Amino acid sequence: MSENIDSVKTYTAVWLILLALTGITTAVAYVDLGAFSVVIALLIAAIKMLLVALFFMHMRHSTRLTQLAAAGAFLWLFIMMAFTLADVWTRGLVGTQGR
Amino acid sequence: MKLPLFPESASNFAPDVDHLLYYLVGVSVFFIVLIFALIFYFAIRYRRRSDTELPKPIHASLALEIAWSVIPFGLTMIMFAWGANIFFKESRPPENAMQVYVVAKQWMWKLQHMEGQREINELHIPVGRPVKLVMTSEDAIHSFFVPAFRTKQDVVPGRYSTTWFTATKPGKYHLFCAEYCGTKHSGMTGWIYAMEPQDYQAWLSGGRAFGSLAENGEKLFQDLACGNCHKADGSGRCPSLAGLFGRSVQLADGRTITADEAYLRESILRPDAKIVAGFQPLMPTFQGQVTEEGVLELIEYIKSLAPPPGVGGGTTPAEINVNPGAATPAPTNP
Amino acid sequence: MNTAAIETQENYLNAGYGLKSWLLTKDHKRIAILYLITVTIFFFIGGIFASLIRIELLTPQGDLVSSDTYNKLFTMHGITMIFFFLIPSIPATLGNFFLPMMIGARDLAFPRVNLLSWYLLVIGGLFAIFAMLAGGVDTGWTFYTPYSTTYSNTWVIATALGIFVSGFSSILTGLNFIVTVHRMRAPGMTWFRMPLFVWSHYATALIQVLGTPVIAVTLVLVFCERAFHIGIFDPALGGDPVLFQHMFWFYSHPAVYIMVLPAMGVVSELISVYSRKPIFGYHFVAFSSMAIAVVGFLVWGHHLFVSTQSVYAGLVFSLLSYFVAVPSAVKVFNWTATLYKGSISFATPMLYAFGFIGLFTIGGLTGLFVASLGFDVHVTDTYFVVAHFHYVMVGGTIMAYMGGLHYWWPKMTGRMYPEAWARLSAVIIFVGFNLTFFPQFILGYMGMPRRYHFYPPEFQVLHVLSTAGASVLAVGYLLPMIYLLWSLRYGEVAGRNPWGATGLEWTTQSPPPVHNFDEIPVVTHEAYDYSTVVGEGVEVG
Amino acid sequence: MAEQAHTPVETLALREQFDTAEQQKESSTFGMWVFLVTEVMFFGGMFLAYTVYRNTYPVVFGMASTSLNALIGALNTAVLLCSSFTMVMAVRAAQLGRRKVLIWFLILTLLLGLVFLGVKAYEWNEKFVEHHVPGMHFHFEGAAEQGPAQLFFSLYFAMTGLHALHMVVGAGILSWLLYHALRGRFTAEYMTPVDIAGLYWHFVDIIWVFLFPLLYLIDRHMR
Repeated sequence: MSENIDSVKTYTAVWLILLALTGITTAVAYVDLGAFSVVIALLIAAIKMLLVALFFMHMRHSTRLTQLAAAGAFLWLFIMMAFTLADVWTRGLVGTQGR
Repeated sequence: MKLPLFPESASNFAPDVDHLLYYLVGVSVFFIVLIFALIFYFAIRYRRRSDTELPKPIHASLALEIAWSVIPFGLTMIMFAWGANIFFKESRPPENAMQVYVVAKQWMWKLQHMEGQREINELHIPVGRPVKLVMTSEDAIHSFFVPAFRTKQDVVPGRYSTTWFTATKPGKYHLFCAEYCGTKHSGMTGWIYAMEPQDYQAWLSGGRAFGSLAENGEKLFQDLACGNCHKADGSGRCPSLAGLFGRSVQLADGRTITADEAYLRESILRPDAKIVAGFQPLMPTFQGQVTEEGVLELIEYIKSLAPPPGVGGGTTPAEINVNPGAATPAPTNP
Repeated sequence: MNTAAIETQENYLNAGYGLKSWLLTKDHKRIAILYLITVTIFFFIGGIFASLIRIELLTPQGDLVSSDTYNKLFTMHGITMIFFFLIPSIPATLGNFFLPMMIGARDLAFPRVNLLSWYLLVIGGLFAIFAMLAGGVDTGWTFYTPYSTTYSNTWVIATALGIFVSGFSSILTGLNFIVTVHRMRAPGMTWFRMPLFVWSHYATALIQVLGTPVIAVTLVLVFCERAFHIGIFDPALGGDPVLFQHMFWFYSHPAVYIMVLPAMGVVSELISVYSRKPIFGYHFVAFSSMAIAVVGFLVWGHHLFVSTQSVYAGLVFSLLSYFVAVPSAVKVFNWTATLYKGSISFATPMLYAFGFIGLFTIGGLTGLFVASLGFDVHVTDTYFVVAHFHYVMVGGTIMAYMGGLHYWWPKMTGRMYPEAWARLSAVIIFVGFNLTFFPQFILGYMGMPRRYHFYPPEFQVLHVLSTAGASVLAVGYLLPMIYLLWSLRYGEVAGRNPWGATGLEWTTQSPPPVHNFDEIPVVTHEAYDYSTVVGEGVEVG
Repeated sequence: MAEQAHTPVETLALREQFDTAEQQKESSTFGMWVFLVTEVMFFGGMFLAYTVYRNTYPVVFGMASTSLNALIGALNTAVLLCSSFTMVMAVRAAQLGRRKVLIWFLILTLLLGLVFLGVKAYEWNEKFVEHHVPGMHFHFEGAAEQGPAQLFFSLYFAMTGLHALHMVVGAGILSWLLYHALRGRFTAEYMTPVDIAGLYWHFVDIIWVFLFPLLYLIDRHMR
């Protein structure tokens, strides 16, 4: 499996980027971006997640199956959130309370 | 002993649901008979005659697979649309419906008429007139279920839920709690008395009157000294409540909401949830000081307050910042 | 093939006799037997609760037990049957035993994890039994808040812990199955040569892995709220009890498919073997399992139509619920078509398979009733729903479980069961089941709410019918207990392949050796190719 | 069973249900990933509750969130990311069969994990002092609306608590690895336990990467 071993340089670069992104997300939180604050925060978190998964968890080198499993987890999380919020966000829209 | 096998049909919804039942049963019986008959026929016709018998495999036919996927799917879409149609009807009470408040608690139903009649585990209603129930619970979740009317609605603590029906046949019908709520869940039952309109009028006038809901609410309003701040002319530290109900209200955080029962209830129990633009969050909470019934009386009183003189019905009073352009739908319940 | 002396052959049963050789075993077959014993115990515990419920409901007054006791009875009946019997039943016993054998593996991918998951079920079960003995729990198996968190005075925490722990048993079983199917197939065992039993267990495992963690975390939150009085779902603090219902049913609706998909897998095997034909539309049946597993996750809100869920969400959930009907219908039609021009045997397992198709058809079709918004408003939380899900779970899952147990009994034990007694009890179960649960459809439409201890007298006649059916059903479940145990000693010696079946599990001796196969088989045929085992020149038995 | 012919190194670690070391390694790694899928759904339930309540009570959630110390949160995030880095370096050392390097990076990872837990304990203690622990004595000065504020802190404790529990389990696994690494059990051919422990550790890190902005950074700019 030696072909899958990344260099120390790669790992260090990823590590430094991760630290930088932590700094950025903290700093950006103090800037008024309205509704975009959440979007930016989650976007940075997602980038960090991808960096950790792709490099530290070797997902770049793993099988399609493993990648599919990881994608499946997030698809299911999305399903759970989307359908529950579909209820929460449309309550009362017909103009009747509790409907 | 009498053996009834079908519930009485006594509301505007009952025939709708029954007709849907006939369709569902018809489709089901067709498929059940088909499957059972095929299994019986094949099993006997092709029974094993020798131990070394080896039938030829038969390969699937795409046309057949598509046919028996699509045709049943079409039949189920009718079920969906039909059921959805009834459900929409059940979700939209007519404007002219007579309103009754329901407070459920372990293990009784408390019902209050606008005119002030209070009932426990009994509800008298006139035939032929839509009745809208606005319900809440003081403890666990309950469910208001009248089989003869084919209606059911959960009654959830912390929010209002609504259901409605028009009784079509005078009589005495079961009221059940259908959501399990503890020890005496099966005892949380009652009766709905559907009466001819003239009988209902007689019952109303003959019954014990406690004063109308709005009158009781006014008394409560004075007892709690709400008027010290909520002055009718708008000179108090808090917004005037005159003509508030049904109007849109501009909030401090920029949202605009419609003042419905849920908003009024929330503002009494959790006053800081939604602050009216231009006012300070001064009001103390009345959680624990006012019962759910008291809240309903206060709401009725607020509803009865006419807009202040000089301001046309439903137009903008000075105290409350109304943004007519940004009328958004009612907020989600907490 | 030597069918005479099974005692002298080395097999998984005589590989060791001490208690330790069982309790520390890593052999999937022994673990399956441990599961079999465990779930049978839970089945009879749940059955006792069921009997008491039915006896109580003979009279409308509620005069046998108090209301508190009755509420505990139906709660503990539901919890025992669902979490400790139905969910582990087929996957953890028949699946554990035969899934590795069917794909030609020596064991599951993680045998120690497999043993761990049995221990988790036992520990979870002990928590639940402790709660029952200490005074019981009365929330209903659904644990709806705020009743379960604030108002119930019973052993909610111990029970929730029990379900939490046993949930990890289910997760680990599913994880093991997924990895095993992906990584442990024998040479030549391609995906489309796998028996449908394996397909349906694979689909089940996906649900176990994706759904079960959500009920686990939901119960953790209920636990926190009850133990520390912090608000998560508490309406007094602005919490949302309907959010609990979403999280609960996100798992608990797919859980229905954890119970019924393996049953469908069993029935696919039975129908094929006893009509000696490949399953008609193999690919459609295989994919329908996957479709049910996926679409089954999109419909949970149909349990919430009257819960103050929004009308629009209800609309979407109702529509999607009908999408599950299609793959279910595809299965039923394909099974029926398999019989056409087959060679149909009336062995006991086939009787159970017929029973399954019939009862599952009724259960599935009444599912269409309750998925319809306007109709569900009337029948939800009534006996109509009770009848519906018993048709699916008892009429479906338990019928298939009994069928599978008889079908594989010779392989598991090396002995045949007594055929006449077995057919008799299959018929008794079918009759008793229908008598018990069909009247409940009528009761439900008439408006009899579920979980009622006492009820208006006009419902009594139907309740009496139902109780009468339950007594017949009880006899039907007790009989196999007796004759299956009897057969362990006195049953006819079975031989490798008494049914002329094609699965790899039938190519090895009965009972199988410790590592299943003397050498790992190489698969060269499609599934259900009966020309390899039956007909001229092929030795049977 | 050992009947099959294997190279001596493989026989040491190859379990009887597998044919090759390759098959065993792939199975273990894939098994870990499937387990992480269940973990996503496990935390997902709480993320769902958080999303629904934050959507319902945006203002109070913003106020309650601001009372957390964002600087400590950010530093702790950095600590955890550093531990992820040392963990991946440990895995790399194992892949290359460098025992000493492996041991040192495992020790570093463990230490960083313990630092994270220590800081977390300090933060929780602060909450006790400030009466921000949900329950009888809960009081949040900022908002008169105590209910939803308490919801925020209930979720805060549930989420960070379960995350910390995962860290404790992770620390246990690291100690186990360390014990076996010291005994020289891992080689370049057999290092699957280090590999899958790494997957777990990184996953716990990822959960925190989402918890940090969602719990600490809401509406900072408003106050």
